[in-house]
Amino acid sequence: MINKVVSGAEEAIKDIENGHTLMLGGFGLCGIPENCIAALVKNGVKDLTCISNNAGVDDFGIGLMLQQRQVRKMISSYVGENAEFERQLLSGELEVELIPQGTLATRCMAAGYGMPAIFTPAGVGTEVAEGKEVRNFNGKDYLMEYAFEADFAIVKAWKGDTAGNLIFRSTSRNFNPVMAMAGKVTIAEVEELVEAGALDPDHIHTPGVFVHRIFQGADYEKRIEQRTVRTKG
Amino acid sequence: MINKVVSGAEEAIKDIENGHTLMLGGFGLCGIPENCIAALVKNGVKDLTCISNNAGVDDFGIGLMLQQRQVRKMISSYVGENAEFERQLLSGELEVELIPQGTLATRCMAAGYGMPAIFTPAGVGTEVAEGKEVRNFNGKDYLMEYAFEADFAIVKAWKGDTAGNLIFRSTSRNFNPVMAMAGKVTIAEVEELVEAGALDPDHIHTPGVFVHRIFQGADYEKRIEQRTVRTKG
Amino acid sequence: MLDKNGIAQRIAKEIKDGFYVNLGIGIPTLVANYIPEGINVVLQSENGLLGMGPFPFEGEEDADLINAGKQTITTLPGSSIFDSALSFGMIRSQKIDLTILGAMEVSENGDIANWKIPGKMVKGMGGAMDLVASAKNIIVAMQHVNKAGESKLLPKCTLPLTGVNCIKKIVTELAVLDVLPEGGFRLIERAPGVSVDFIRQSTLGRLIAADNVPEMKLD
Amino acid sequence: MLDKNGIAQRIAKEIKDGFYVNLGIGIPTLVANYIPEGINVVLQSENGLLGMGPFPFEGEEDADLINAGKQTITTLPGSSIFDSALSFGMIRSQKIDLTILGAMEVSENGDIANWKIPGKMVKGMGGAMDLVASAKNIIVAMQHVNKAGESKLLPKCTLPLTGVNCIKKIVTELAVLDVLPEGGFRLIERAPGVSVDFIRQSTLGRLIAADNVPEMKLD
Repeated sequence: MINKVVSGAEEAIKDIENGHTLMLGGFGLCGIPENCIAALVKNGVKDLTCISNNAGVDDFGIGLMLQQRQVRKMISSYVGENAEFERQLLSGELEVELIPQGTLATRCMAAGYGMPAIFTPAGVGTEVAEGKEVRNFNGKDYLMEYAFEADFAIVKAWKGDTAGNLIFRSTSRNFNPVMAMAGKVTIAEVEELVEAGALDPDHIHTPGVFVHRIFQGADYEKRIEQRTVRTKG
Repeated sequence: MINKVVSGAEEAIKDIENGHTLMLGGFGLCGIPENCIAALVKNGVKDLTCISNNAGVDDFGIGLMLQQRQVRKMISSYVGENAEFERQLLSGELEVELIPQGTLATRCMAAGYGMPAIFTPAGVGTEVAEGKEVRNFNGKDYLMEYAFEADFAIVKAWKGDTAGNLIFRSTSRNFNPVMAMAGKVTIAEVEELVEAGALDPDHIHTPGVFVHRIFQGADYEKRIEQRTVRTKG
Repeated sequence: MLDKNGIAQRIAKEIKDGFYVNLGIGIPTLVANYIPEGINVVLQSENGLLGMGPFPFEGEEDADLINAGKQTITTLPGSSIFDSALSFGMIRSQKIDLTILGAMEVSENGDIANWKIPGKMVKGMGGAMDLVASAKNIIVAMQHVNKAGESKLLPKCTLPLTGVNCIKKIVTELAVLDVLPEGGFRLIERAPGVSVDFIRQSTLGRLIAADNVPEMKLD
Repeated sequence: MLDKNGIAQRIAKEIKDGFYVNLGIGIPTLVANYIPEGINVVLQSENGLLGMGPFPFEGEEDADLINAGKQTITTLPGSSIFDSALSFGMIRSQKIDLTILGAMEVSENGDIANWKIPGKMVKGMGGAMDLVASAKNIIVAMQHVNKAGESKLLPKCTLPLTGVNCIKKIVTELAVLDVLPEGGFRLIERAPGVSVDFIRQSTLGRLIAADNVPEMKLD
């Protein structure tokens, strides 16, 4: 079996350079690669284009990279509540491209499936369609959207093995599997790294062939963005 | 939870009519819906178009339906060793459309993902490309291939629950999950049917929303087409 | 006139046994509280979950288990988890029977605007464009008029569109309306105590009303 | 002159540490027996498996675990199972480093024919068209001449094509040849005891050979 293990986040991200395009898994703050984000903040790489469904909050997730002004452009479906993001956007320091959530997910998937473009009805007749090819199939209009590629895809899984196979836990799966397939180099951080053979092959969500580097992360905060509860009784 | 359970194969297939298009899961004889095939043979429905990677062998799998001359057209990637198939094909009783295996799988997937067409390089410059739109992306030619739809998709899973969720075992997964997503009506037969809640949501390969009818099959033969072994020592 | 819960309650009556339903943020989320007894419904959350349950009890929150509004939630027996691409795949392939979402404006030909106000910070469309473009059945939950008293049911939307020609039914604090295939809002029901005239005054788009429009029953 | 195992053995030398490899039916399957010690390689089976192991011991066959040739097999530690769409997805996105497959004919511009003989019962292309259209690196394992003694390395294929412009390397019982980007077969190595002249006589397509073509070493 091919061994994909690296020592940690610093080694995993060490060849990410200024100007690179990164995909970062997660939905809101759920399932984000906390260790790699911390290493990127420490390492200080700049002018990044980040493809991520959201942009974190002011003091967590991609928000930490925004604070350090490491991001030149965000490609997201929803940039949420983030004062520093708003400030940089309004001042022109940050560029943002908003695209529908399903289009974002499917464009990542398309790269992993070797499909150069896909058709989706999302955005037909709206400003999202501007400059895009519209094509009618069976009486319905679709936009042609291109596959997303990234220099690096950075994902977070629950368990992984030394061969790079990944298993996600609950809705922290979200964008992680499709981004894992779309990176020229894919980095996976996992809560628990096990030996090849310890995971049931039928349970694996992302086959190791898509993952180039894997390490066991530490100190996951797993911050909750909207803590919503009901009372007993 | 929405209950998808039917009494058995006969009930599951009872509204399949002459002339319908069926998708049948399986690769070779591995992971084929044995119970539904038996019920179709018994029920005698005719003039079927069958989308299935293979056509079974003379006395098992789709071969049993061919023996009864229930199939008008096969859409497959490889029709294997099947004397009756060959006889019907040469006599003109049976029509066959051969398409690349990846194209077959991806056209099923496209239907499940609501994508009317996909692009694949498979078949460019060959007779498979005849009459198809060729499109160049980044210097490489691709064929545009349309999503497959079927009146009924019939799949076989290892475990399933009353809500229609499916888990496949080992390489018997093959075409089953993508076909399960592509049927106007999807029928799943499973080796073990459990209550909703008994399966780990993270382990489910096919979410129940795609499955319309489910039942626990009986007497699986699981015939092996190429028994290949090594000797100990 | 209905409050938010009343709108949610009225919409809940549109949900049928065996439906897979996607509920947007805001009033649509409240609909879950009014799903009739004895009706089996599965809620989808487009980040990647079918079978969404209620909020967790305090202390039982799981950071890995959230809905599309980023709220901590639970799963019900029979639930399944999948990635976001498959989630929007099932939306595009119309496996979801009903989508309920909010709107800033709806036009008489079924266009909807709900994601962007020029001059204001734009947060993004999230999954709304995918949902409205793909859903076979969409109900909009919205206020009939904005805070300035201006109608939000218009001949033509003034805000940037989320989707075109896709809305079929609207429930507001004043009325239930169908959007006709040929264009126009057909008044189906009046909220308790609200007159057809009042609804007409509150509707800038073309309103089609029969002589006897029934008052809605929330029972 | 090499036998089938010799061809497989020579091809195995092209496999590098860390490669994901797809082996076709026939001679390519034999390559697995010659993968050098100490080299970590993962075999893909396009029905939906990475990490294919050897055939099972007698009595340990599992009907649910087969390869693309429908043979009973085993899995190695670190293997993964997936559906056929994802399997061809990773083939199309070039995650598989090397594809080895057989051929009936190869042309000097890298076209390959290996699925159909007019007038004979056609069984289908299986996954071959996907593999040749997508693979970044394909090695063809084939006999240099057919049973009638006619060359299978041609200026132009006569049989229906499987793929165009895709073959970069060929290993036969006589030689190792590269297909040049500008067209033509460049002779890289001779099989033990086989002369350049003999190879030239057996090659109908344009053969480019240096003065000193080394004899291959199988060690």
